[in-house]
Amino acid sequence: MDPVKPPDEDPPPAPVRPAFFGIGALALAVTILAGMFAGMSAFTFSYGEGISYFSTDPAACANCHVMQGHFDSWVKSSHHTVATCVDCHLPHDFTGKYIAKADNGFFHSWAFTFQNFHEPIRIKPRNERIVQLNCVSCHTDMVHELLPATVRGESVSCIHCHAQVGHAEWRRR
Amino acid sequence: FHRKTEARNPYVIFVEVDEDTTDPAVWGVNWPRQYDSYKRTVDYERTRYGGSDAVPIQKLDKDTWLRTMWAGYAFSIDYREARGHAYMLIDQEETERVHQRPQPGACLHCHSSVMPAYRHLGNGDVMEGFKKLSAMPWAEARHVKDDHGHPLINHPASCVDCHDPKTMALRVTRPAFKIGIATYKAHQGVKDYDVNRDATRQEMRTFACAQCHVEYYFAPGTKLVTYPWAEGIKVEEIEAYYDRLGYSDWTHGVTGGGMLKAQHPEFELWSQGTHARAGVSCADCHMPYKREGAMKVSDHHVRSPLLNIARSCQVCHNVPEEELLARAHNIQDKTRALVDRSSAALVAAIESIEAARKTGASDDDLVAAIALQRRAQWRLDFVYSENSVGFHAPQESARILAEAIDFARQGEIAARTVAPSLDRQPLPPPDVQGVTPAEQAPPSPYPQPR
Amino acid sequence: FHRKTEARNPYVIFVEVDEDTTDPAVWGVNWPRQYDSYKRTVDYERTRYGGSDAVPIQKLDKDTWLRTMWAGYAFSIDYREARGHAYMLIDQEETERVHQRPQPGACLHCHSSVMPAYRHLGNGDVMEGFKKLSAMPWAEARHVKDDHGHPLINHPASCVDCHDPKTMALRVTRPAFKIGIATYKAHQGVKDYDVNRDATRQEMRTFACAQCHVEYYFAPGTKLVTYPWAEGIKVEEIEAYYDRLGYSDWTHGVTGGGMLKAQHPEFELWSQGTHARAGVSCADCHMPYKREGAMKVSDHHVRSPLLNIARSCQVCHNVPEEELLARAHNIQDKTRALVDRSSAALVAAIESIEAARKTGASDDDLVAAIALQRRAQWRLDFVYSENSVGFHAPQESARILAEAIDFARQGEIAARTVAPSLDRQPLPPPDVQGVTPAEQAPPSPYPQPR
Ligand code: HEC
Ligand code: HEC
Ligand code: HEC
Ligand code: HEC
Ligand code: HEC
Ligand code: HEC
Ligand code: HEC
Ligand code: HEC
Ligand code: HEC
Ligand code: HEC
Ligand code: HEC
Ligand code: HEC
Ligand code: HEC
Ligand code: HEC
Ligand SMILES: [Ca+2]
Ligand SMILES: [Ca+2]
Repeated sequence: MDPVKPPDEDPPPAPVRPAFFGIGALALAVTILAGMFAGMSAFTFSYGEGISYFSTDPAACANCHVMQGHFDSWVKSSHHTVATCVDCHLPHDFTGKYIAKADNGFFHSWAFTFQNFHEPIRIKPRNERIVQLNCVSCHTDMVHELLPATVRGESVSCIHCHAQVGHAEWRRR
Repeated sequence: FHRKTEARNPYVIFVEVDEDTTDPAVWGVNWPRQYDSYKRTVDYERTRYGGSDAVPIQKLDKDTWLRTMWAGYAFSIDYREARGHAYMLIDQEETERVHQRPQPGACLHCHSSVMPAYRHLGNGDVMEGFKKLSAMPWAEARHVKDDHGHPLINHPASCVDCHDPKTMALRVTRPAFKIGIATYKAHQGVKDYDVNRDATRQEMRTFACAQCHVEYYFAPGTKLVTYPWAEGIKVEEIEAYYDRLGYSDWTHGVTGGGMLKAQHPEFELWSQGTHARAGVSCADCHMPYKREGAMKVSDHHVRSPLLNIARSCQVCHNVPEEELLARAHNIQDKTRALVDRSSAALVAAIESIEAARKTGASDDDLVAAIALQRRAQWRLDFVYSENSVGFHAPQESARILAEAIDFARQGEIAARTVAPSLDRQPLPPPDVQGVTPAEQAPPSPYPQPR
Repeated sequence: FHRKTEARNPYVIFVEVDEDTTDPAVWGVNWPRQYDSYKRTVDYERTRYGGSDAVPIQKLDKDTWLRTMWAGYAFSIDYREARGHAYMLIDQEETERVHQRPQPGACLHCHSSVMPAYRHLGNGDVMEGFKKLSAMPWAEARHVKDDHGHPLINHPASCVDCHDPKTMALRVTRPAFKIGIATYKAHQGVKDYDVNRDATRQEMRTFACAQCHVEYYFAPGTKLVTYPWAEGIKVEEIEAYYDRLGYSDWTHGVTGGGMLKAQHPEFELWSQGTHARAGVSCADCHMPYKREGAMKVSDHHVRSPLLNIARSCQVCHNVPEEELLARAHNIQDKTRALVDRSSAALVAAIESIEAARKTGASDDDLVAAIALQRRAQWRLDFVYSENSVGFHAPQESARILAEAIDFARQGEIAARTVAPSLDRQPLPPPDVQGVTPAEQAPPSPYPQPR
């Protein structure tokens, strides 16, 4: 085992590829949304009040019982008065937000319907990057000096140390 | 959609700094917060096993068996507790190891802001200069001057040794580390590793320290500072490397065996622990962030994390400070008890070899016993000279000491087998070879420790 | 905060269960989920060092030095890998230790749903019945009957042994544990400790297992199952307790020394580890919650957590499964290497004592050597007989083995000092005292392991 492996085997945040990624994801999202409302996951999406994906109310996320623990731990966290689920888990810019909502809304409904997801739930690398960017976006002033000097430079991972800010007594990494 | 990779705006630069700016005060104009904490490495405060004192404790008096373990070697003259970075240059100047034994310029690699000297001697080529300075006698190297007669070595490790003056990014400057880590990576199958190009930012938060906090030896002849990692960085891998070279640091003053000296293998031991596996870096614990106004900065007051548990440990471990301290002490107490056990075993082995010799055993008869002494001594030294008293890798430290005990006791048995009539008797004070007896040595620069 | 089991998982009672309902199938009607997983303890699947096989491996064949370590004791006849709870009664019935040696009813304390038998024999008084059954010969105890001639011992540990049939709350039933833990608490200054009254729910999630997964001995004469915790539960505290009593489990078949046998000290070793400090209980790892629909139930398929890393470990450690497995293996590999090293040292000590005796050394001459054998054997046995291969407390396991090595090698030296002309020679196969030689033993109930 490499003793000095990075804590995360993920590549650093990719350099921005706005046009390609944006269109690709949008197209995907449209297809997904279409399939979703037409297909079998429509049941779950409405049962789980999938529409809650377009809400900022944290209780909406907890419509799914698998999200209950995450909700409970958020309630006990330092951030429950200052940040809701979407503040951390969805991109802060407008389009990004709705694409991610469609993306995650689809996958959560899918996973919930078929109950074939890995438990305990582990945040996916792409969603972890969203969280990281959201920490930085609220706390830029505080962490200004820690930010990379160049656009390509890596950030230190905030949750390497602050794993519990959003979910108290949460798992360590 | 847009995922902005945030980058910080350039700092406000009041004075220019460049590769030759070794004076931290100049950098301090631009980065006063970091500089202020950096200066505090002059402070002292003890912990149960670490931290530091106003006057560095003489370890040879605290652990008298060290004189037997290192008999015949410079370390048996003077070996003290380390203290803050501010003292690294002066402490090297003042040690009896430098006063009483000839030392090479190689020593300066880790005790000073040495890069301008390397560049100067190598006419711009760091490797060249590194070779030249390493081979010089210490006193000459310490006072090497530029073309205008200005001394080139003036400061302990300073900003420029860890930071790129253009971007402030972390970097590695020490040639021995660059070569060492590339050799180690090559051993793992990674070709052509360039640490400043290939390491992640989190890795750099360890490598910046591993430039110096590692085991080393001076290559025979050239005196080039070398990190013995060509076969790996575990204790037995380093030993295998030395064995293959046929290398010894010194000839033991009592038994005449060729021995290995371990020095501060913090990086190597850390690498075998759970924290390393979890990606926790040296800087995470030894340079925790601290809040200064609306800003947070890395605490450049590098020191024992046990003096700052709230910031060093509690961000990750959501438990009370006393409990974290108790966990650390629990680990250290156990390690220390095993160090005591190992040293008793090693001293018994050395005494037995000496006694066997007195009953007429020849060098040939004692080959096996002495080989076992070497194994035991290397392992005990590795844990003892590592400065966390086992904390950086608790199970690994205990494992290494268990092996030390086994080899030492087997050495004792081997000596007794050669000289069967041997009874265990107290050995007369070791007849230390090649080291000035204490009473003839010049007074130490420090007052006698309590 | 306090979550009520009942509140979380409301259940409907279809059949009444009471203190005499030892048949888990009856409980299973009310709690089918728990019962389904409980039944799965018949399954087998190996891990690198644990888990279980269709046919329990004969450890004496895998680690042949065990026969020397335990020479003269029942464990040198038959000692196998443990397996799931479903087998606990049958495995006790089938072991050669019971077939070839007389054993008391005390054995049933941890291998069966025994409480009704205790109550019956004691006319309602558990302590009385516990005393009576413990002292009976095993075969008689195993088949003790109620007034209607129905056998009272019919099942392995079952629901009623851990749960209060009225409330389903966790509880401790085993008298030896109740007394043992109260004695230990008294030693710590806590008077009059009643585990079912005073323990927290989180503690109960450990104590339910510590009823059985602990070191024990049978009090001489009465055969009462006793947990030796009056001076603490660390390895040297238990040893001190036995030393003070002058207790030995058996007389060593080769050296004639009085030795101690350690059995499954999971609770004791766990208590010295970081997980215990952090309040992580046995059930957290060995009975993790699993989600069934909207319900969370404790997985009653008690087994190696390495077969279920996602639920057993990832709930706390947010790292990939492979990495967690690697961390566990890393700990176990190191422990195992030290076990090998310790056993070599112990065998050498035993051989040397035997050889010294052959050169004419008397019992008196060998007192020191044999005392050291006892210390070494106890420590090696403690780690070896503990079933996590060091995982429950990595540093502590290594520390204990380091001591085992030191004592064993010192024992060897002591024997050689007595018989100075001793050379190390391979010992003839130990002349095992009081144990039927293997070739005369009846065939084992299991096919020969590979
Ligand atoms: C202040 C930021 C923040 C808020 C607010 C927040 N989270 Fe999280 N969440 C995180 C972080 C950080 C992680 C990753 C934790 C880790 O990997 O250790 C995470 C992880 C998760 C995960 C994946 C589980 C895991 O451990 O990887 C889920 C599911 C989740 N959050 C749901 C929610 C829900 C539902 C809410 C609102 C009730 C919420 N989060 C509010 C920061 C937040
Ligand atoms: C339809 C039920 C449902 C709802 C509503 C729901 N989730 Fe989830 N969520 C799931 C399931 C199922 C998973 C596991 C998916 C997997 O691991 O593949 C999950 C996983 C996650 C993860 C971690 C996995 C990842 O892909 O990174 C996050 C973060 C998360 N949810 C946040 C939220 C937030 C924020 C909301 C509300 C805005 C929300 N969830 C609402 C069912 C739901
Ligand atoms: C929606 C904005 C927002 C987001 C997103 C956010 N924070 Fe915060 N955070 C705040 C505010 C507001 C406070 C409290 C204000 C203060 O005291 O400075 C705070 C407080 C904190 C604190 C101090 C309190 C504590 O828990 O120790 C830390 C550390 C912190 N945030 C880290 C993070 C990290 C790490 C993330 C990403 C996982 C994050 N924040 C995401 C707004 C945010
Ligand atoms: C998880 C936290 C942690 C990490 C990571 C860590 N250390 Fe330490 N270190 C400690 C603790 C705790 C001590 C014991 C301090 C004491 O005894 O006062 C220590 C001791 C030391 C000491 C001796 C300090 C003294 O006061 O005597 C040095 C030098 C050191 N570490 C260097 C390093 C280096 C170099 C690295 C990286 C290779 C590293 N440490 C990684 C926590 C850590
Ligand atoms: C250029 C070499 C060099 C670098 C780079 C370096 N150190 Fe040191 N360090 C030393 C020397 C030399 C000393 C001993 C100073 C003395 O005792 O005079 C020392 C002392 C220390 C001490 C105090 C030891 C004690 O016993 O009190 C700690 C803690 C420490 N270093 C940690 C670190 C950490 C963490 C890093 C990286 C952030 C680091 N060092 C980088 C050379 C270095
Ligand atoms: C590979 C880097 C490195 C080299 C080369 C090196 N040192 Fe050090 N030295 C350190 C570090 C790190 C410490 C602090 C940790 C410790 O004391 O173990 C230290 C501590 C010291 C100390 C204070 C503690 C003590 O040992 O009494 C002295 C004096 C010292 N070194 C002298 C020397 C001399 C003389 C040489 C050359 C023979 C030398 N050093 C070469 C890294 C180095
Ligand atoms: C290596 C550990 C580490 C990492 C990585 C880290 N922090 Fe921190 N952070 C700390 C520590 C320690 C403090 C406490 C400083 C203090 O109390 O003086 C802190 C403090 C903070 C605070 C202020 C808390 C307060 O008291 O108001 C915020 C906000 C914060 N961090 C956000 C972040 C963000 C955002 C990131 C990622 C860019 C990050 N941190 C990365 C260790 C870390
Ligand atoms: C022994 C190595 C070392 C020395 C010497 C050193 N630094 Fe640092 N410095 C670090 C590390 C490690 C970090 C954290 C960098 C990261 O996480 O990317 C850091 C971070 C910084 C940062 C970025 C903001 C922050 O606080 O994290 C600044 C600015 C800085 N140092 C200035 C200085 C100045 C000025 C000096 C000299 C007075 C100096 N450093 C000396 C190791 C060092
Ligand atoms: C950046 C995060 C981080 C910091 C800082 C940190 N730890 Fe840890 N620590 C961990 C992780 C991760 C583990 C591995 C176990 C786990 O996954 O929880 C761990 C494990 C441990 C363990 C058990 C493993 C072992 O090696 O014995 C102890 C004890 C411990 N830490 C104490 C400390 C102390 C004391 C400090 C401060 C000097 C500290 N830690 C600083 C993250 C951290
Ligand atoms: C932090 C997790 C954890 C805790 C807490 C824990 N264990 Fe374990 N246990 C393990 C692991 C991992 C193993 C090794 C399994 C293997 O080798 O397959 C193990 C092994 C065992 C084994 C042998 C299993 C086998 O398959 O051979 C037994 C019996 C056991 N533990 C009982 C206990 C008891 C009793 C307690 C409480 C006193 C306890 N454990 C606490 C993780 C834990
Ligand atoms: C009534 C006594 C008793 C209780 C209570 C008990 N055990 Fe056991 N356990 C045993 C016995 C006896 C065996 C061996 C069965 C066999 O091999 O036939 C065993 C076997 C095991 C094994 C399998 C070992 C292997 O090598 O495969 C594990 C794991 C285990 N127990 C863990 C636990 C845990 C965790 C608890 C508490 C939740 C617990 N036990 C409660 C007596 C008990
Ligand atoms: C204090 C509780 C306790 C007592 C009393 C006890 N056992 Fe066990 N026994 C266990 C546990 C727990 C295990 C599983 C762990 C292990 O194998 O180490 C076990 C495992 C076994 C096994 C399977 C593994 C092996 O050793 O071959 C046999 C057979 C066995 N016991 C027989 C006996 C006999 C015979 C007695 C009486 C002399 C007895 N037990 C007394 C708790 C106990
Ligand atoms: C070796 C001990 C042991 C045995 C035997 C046992 N259990 Fe449990 N059981 C536990 C533990 C530990 C818990 C967790 C309790 C807690 O956290 O309070 C538990 C919890 C439960 C719960 C509460 C819900 C849950 O799943 O956490 C029920 C219901 C239950 N067990 C039923 C049974 C039934 C039915 C049987 C027999 C088929 C049985 N148990 C046998 C140890 C045991
Ligand atoms: C209920 C929570 C919990 C569970 C379940 C758990 N751990 Fe831990 N683990 C911890 C805590 C807490 C620590 C102590 C360090 C810290 O504070 O992070 C720790 C420390 C460790 C360490 C370092 C300390 C040591 O003893 O070496 C390892 C390795 C580890 N865990 C592996 C595992 C594995 C493998 C499993 C599953 C078999 C597991 N853990 C299950 C909470 C848990
Ligand atoms: Ca060396
Ligand atoms: Ca016993």
